[in-house]
Amino acid sequence: MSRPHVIVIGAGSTGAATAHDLALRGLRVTVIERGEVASGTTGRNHCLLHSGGRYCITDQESAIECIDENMILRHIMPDLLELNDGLFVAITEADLAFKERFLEGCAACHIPARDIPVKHAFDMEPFLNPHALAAVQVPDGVFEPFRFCLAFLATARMNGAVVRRYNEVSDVICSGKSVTGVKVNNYLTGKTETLGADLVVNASGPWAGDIAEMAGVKVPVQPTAGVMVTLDCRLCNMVLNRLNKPSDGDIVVPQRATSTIGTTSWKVEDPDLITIPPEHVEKMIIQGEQLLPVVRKIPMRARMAVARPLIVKSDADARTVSRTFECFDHASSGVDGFVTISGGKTTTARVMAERVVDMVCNKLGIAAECRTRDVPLASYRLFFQGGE
Amino acid sequence: MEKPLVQETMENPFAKEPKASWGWLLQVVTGVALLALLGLHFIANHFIAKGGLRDFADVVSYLRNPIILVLEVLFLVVVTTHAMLGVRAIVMDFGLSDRAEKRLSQVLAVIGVLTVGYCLWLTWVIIH
Amino acid sequence: MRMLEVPLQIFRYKAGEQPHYDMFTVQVEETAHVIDAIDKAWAIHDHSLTFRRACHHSSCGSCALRINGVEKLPCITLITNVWDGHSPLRLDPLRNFPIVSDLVVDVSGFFQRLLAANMTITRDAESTLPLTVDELADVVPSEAVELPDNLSRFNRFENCIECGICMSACPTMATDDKFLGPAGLAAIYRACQKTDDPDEKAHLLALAGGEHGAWRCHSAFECMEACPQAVDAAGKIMALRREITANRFKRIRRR
Amino acid sequence: MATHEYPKVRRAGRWFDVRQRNLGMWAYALNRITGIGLVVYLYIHLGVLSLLSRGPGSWDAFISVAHSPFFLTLDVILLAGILIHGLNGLRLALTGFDVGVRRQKALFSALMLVAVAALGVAILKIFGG
Repeated sequence: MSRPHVIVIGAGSTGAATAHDLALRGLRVTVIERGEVASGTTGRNHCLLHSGGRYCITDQESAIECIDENMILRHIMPDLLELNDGLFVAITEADLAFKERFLEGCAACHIPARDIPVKHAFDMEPFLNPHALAAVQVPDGVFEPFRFCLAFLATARMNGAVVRRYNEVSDVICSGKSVTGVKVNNYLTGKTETLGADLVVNASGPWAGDIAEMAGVKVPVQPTAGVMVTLDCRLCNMVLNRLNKPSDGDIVVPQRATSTIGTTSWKVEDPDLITIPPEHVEKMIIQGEQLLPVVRKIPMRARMAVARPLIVKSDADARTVSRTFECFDHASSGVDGFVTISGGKTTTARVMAERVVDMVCNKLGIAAECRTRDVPLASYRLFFQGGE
Repeated sequence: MEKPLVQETMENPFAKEPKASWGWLLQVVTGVALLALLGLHFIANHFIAKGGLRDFADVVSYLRNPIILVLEVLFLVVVTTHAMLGVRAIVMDFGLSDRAEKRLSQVLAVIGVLTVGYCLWLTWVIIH
Repeated sequence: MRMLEVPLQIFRYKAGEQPHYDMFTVQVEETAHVIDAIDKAWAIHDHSLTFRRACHHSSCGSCALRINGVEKLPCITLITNVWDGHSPLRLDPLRNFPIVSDLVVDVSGFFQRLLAANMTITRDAESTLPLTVDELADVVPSEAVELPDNLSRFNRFENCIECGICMSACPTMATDDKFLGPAGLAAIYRACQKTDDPDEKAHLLALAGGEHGAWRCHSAFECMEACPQAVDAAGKIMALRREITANRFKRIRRR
Repeated sequence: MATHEYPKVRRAGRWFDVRQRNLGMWAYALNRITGIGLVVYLYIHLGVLSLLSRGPGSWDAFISVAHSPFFLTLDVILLAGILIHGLNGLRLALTGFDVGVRRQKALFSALMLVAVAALGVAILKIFGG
């Protein structure tokens, strides 16, 4: 019997990691992406390699996933990370009161956290708000979302996967109650093509609902937009977080010679048509000033907004819904050969892939262990070699 | 089974060590030499051949001066080298095949030698 | 917020067809960047319009193209900075790259050069801040603080985001497919600086010392002008020449 | 995948395309044009010198023609080419060894001012006296 063929829709972090895992387990893989790699949610990213500190009080399941994956990524893509740790900084008395809970939360999620003398923090971060009252150091980092995905996809291609960029899925083909392939518009040639598959993985992030609808099923994904502002100057060596519960504009992520402040959160209907509300940009500056008072004086380099795929569990507020992910086997809704993976974060893409590929292998009756924890990724630059 | 498209060991023409090139350095050296020689040429024209080289007789007597002769021959060799290297640089900018590049160098070398040879013959004819 | 009605004149090409321009008119906010306008044209008018983008904040380097003929990153280029307010904003793919489709170019050759240089994108630096506190004092005089000497070591990504703008701006790249190009040579120079292994260094210098290496540059310095990241490829090429020459004479003397 | 790219000969036009470009590109294009021009001149010059081998008559006849305003104008163009190519060559040599890279534009402007001044003096000499 020839190896089963799996189509992955979407080349964001989830799709890329899934393609890598599938290829590593010996399956035939085709990735369909309507634009450039990481041109959706993954691309417009904070670039924060989470230590889990952000979620250690509100969402410990996510926090544990983060710290585990953080350590694995350091091993499989060491060249693609700025590893300078992060600081959670208390500015107000309320922040300071939060510190004990934060340290306990970190301990509960086995996140290495160090309460450092605030003077030491000023030494490392000369632009930090001089009124800062406390600082806790955690193993945050910075990654590069585009290259993150390219590295997974380059490795997948080396293991035989095919990546079709600029191909948009126009329909999901069903035969009886089973999905048997997809119809795509190939924008490189202007032609429509039909691709057969034994199974289709829907990894299209905030667009997951649209793809699922083509197969006649529903997924509870709520596209939730956020605004980020990038300043034309690097103002901190480490990632700076506000020592408190996650809120709007409470983080500054440095990368190369820039600093990115994020983020806000509001529900959107169409993830393709998001306009940046000017008041959100202003809010980022106001909040950013809390951590780094010079923020307002630095010219803006870019501002961006993108929808994240949050999984709706109840009618909870967008900020408090879980940042963790979920796999949906649509066989339970009567459609076989079709699974959706959504939610999560770029930091946790690998474990998301592991979980969905476990499900895929289970459905296809393949016994293959996940090896993505240990296999270092190929150079992202190889992605572009060897033709389309 | 289809073959993987991407391989780590893939042939990369840029990863092979090419032959060391001295062309640019020689171009700069001859260029600077030309600036100096051109200066000397002007001075010589002005002070040795007073009033300039007006007629044939002037040219003959000018070239019979041994210092001038050495200067002019040097000027000739350097200017030809610089010109050939310049032409080569421009053609090389087309990124030819290795074989064509080798052939180009050979052809230009022959043209250069012929040019210098012709001029030396001409000088000999004039002086005698 | 004031809205702008921007006419875009976008280069179109599909395999086997004649290249041409298409016109799109899009409505964007006054504060929008060029990438937002392209995004709108794609989302509202034509999903078959292919273009590259990922990060929208000049870190991925994928969206590079030519705006009215000049290489830019549309994600950090404000429309109001490049648009005269009435004539169409012309968008072309990068020069000196084979065009795959519309604004998408084939970057495989570019990345082949970077693979040869084998420069990692992370590096060590004393402090990763681009400004010292003293320099920032010019921007914000009242808030000058003293920079401590005991800064720990931090790492950061290389400035080069591998966008290909320098290759598009370089006139020599226009015809010489064998040229290592500004980004390739700059990467070799950085890799040289980062390695402690003399054999690796000799190999890198040899890679750049051929006909189509550092010597192919004819000092137009367009790479330096166009680079959105202040990589200074031209400066690195010149430094590389000095290094190669010094290394050669050192070897000759040793013989 | 079929990609689109113009043939190399057509792309060579980009060597001289200074639209929207900076001063360094002017230097690049000018250096190339004057370089090609000077090589052409070199061979024309050698061709003319061959007259010398035919004895004084033909040479002196040529010299009298060479003093016509038309030929003197050609001389001025030649001198301009030499000055631009030579002085820009100085810039190439300096920046090529990592000297003054950051001031290459100022360097070019200064050297071209020298070229213009020298050309002015030469024109006065050639046509004035």
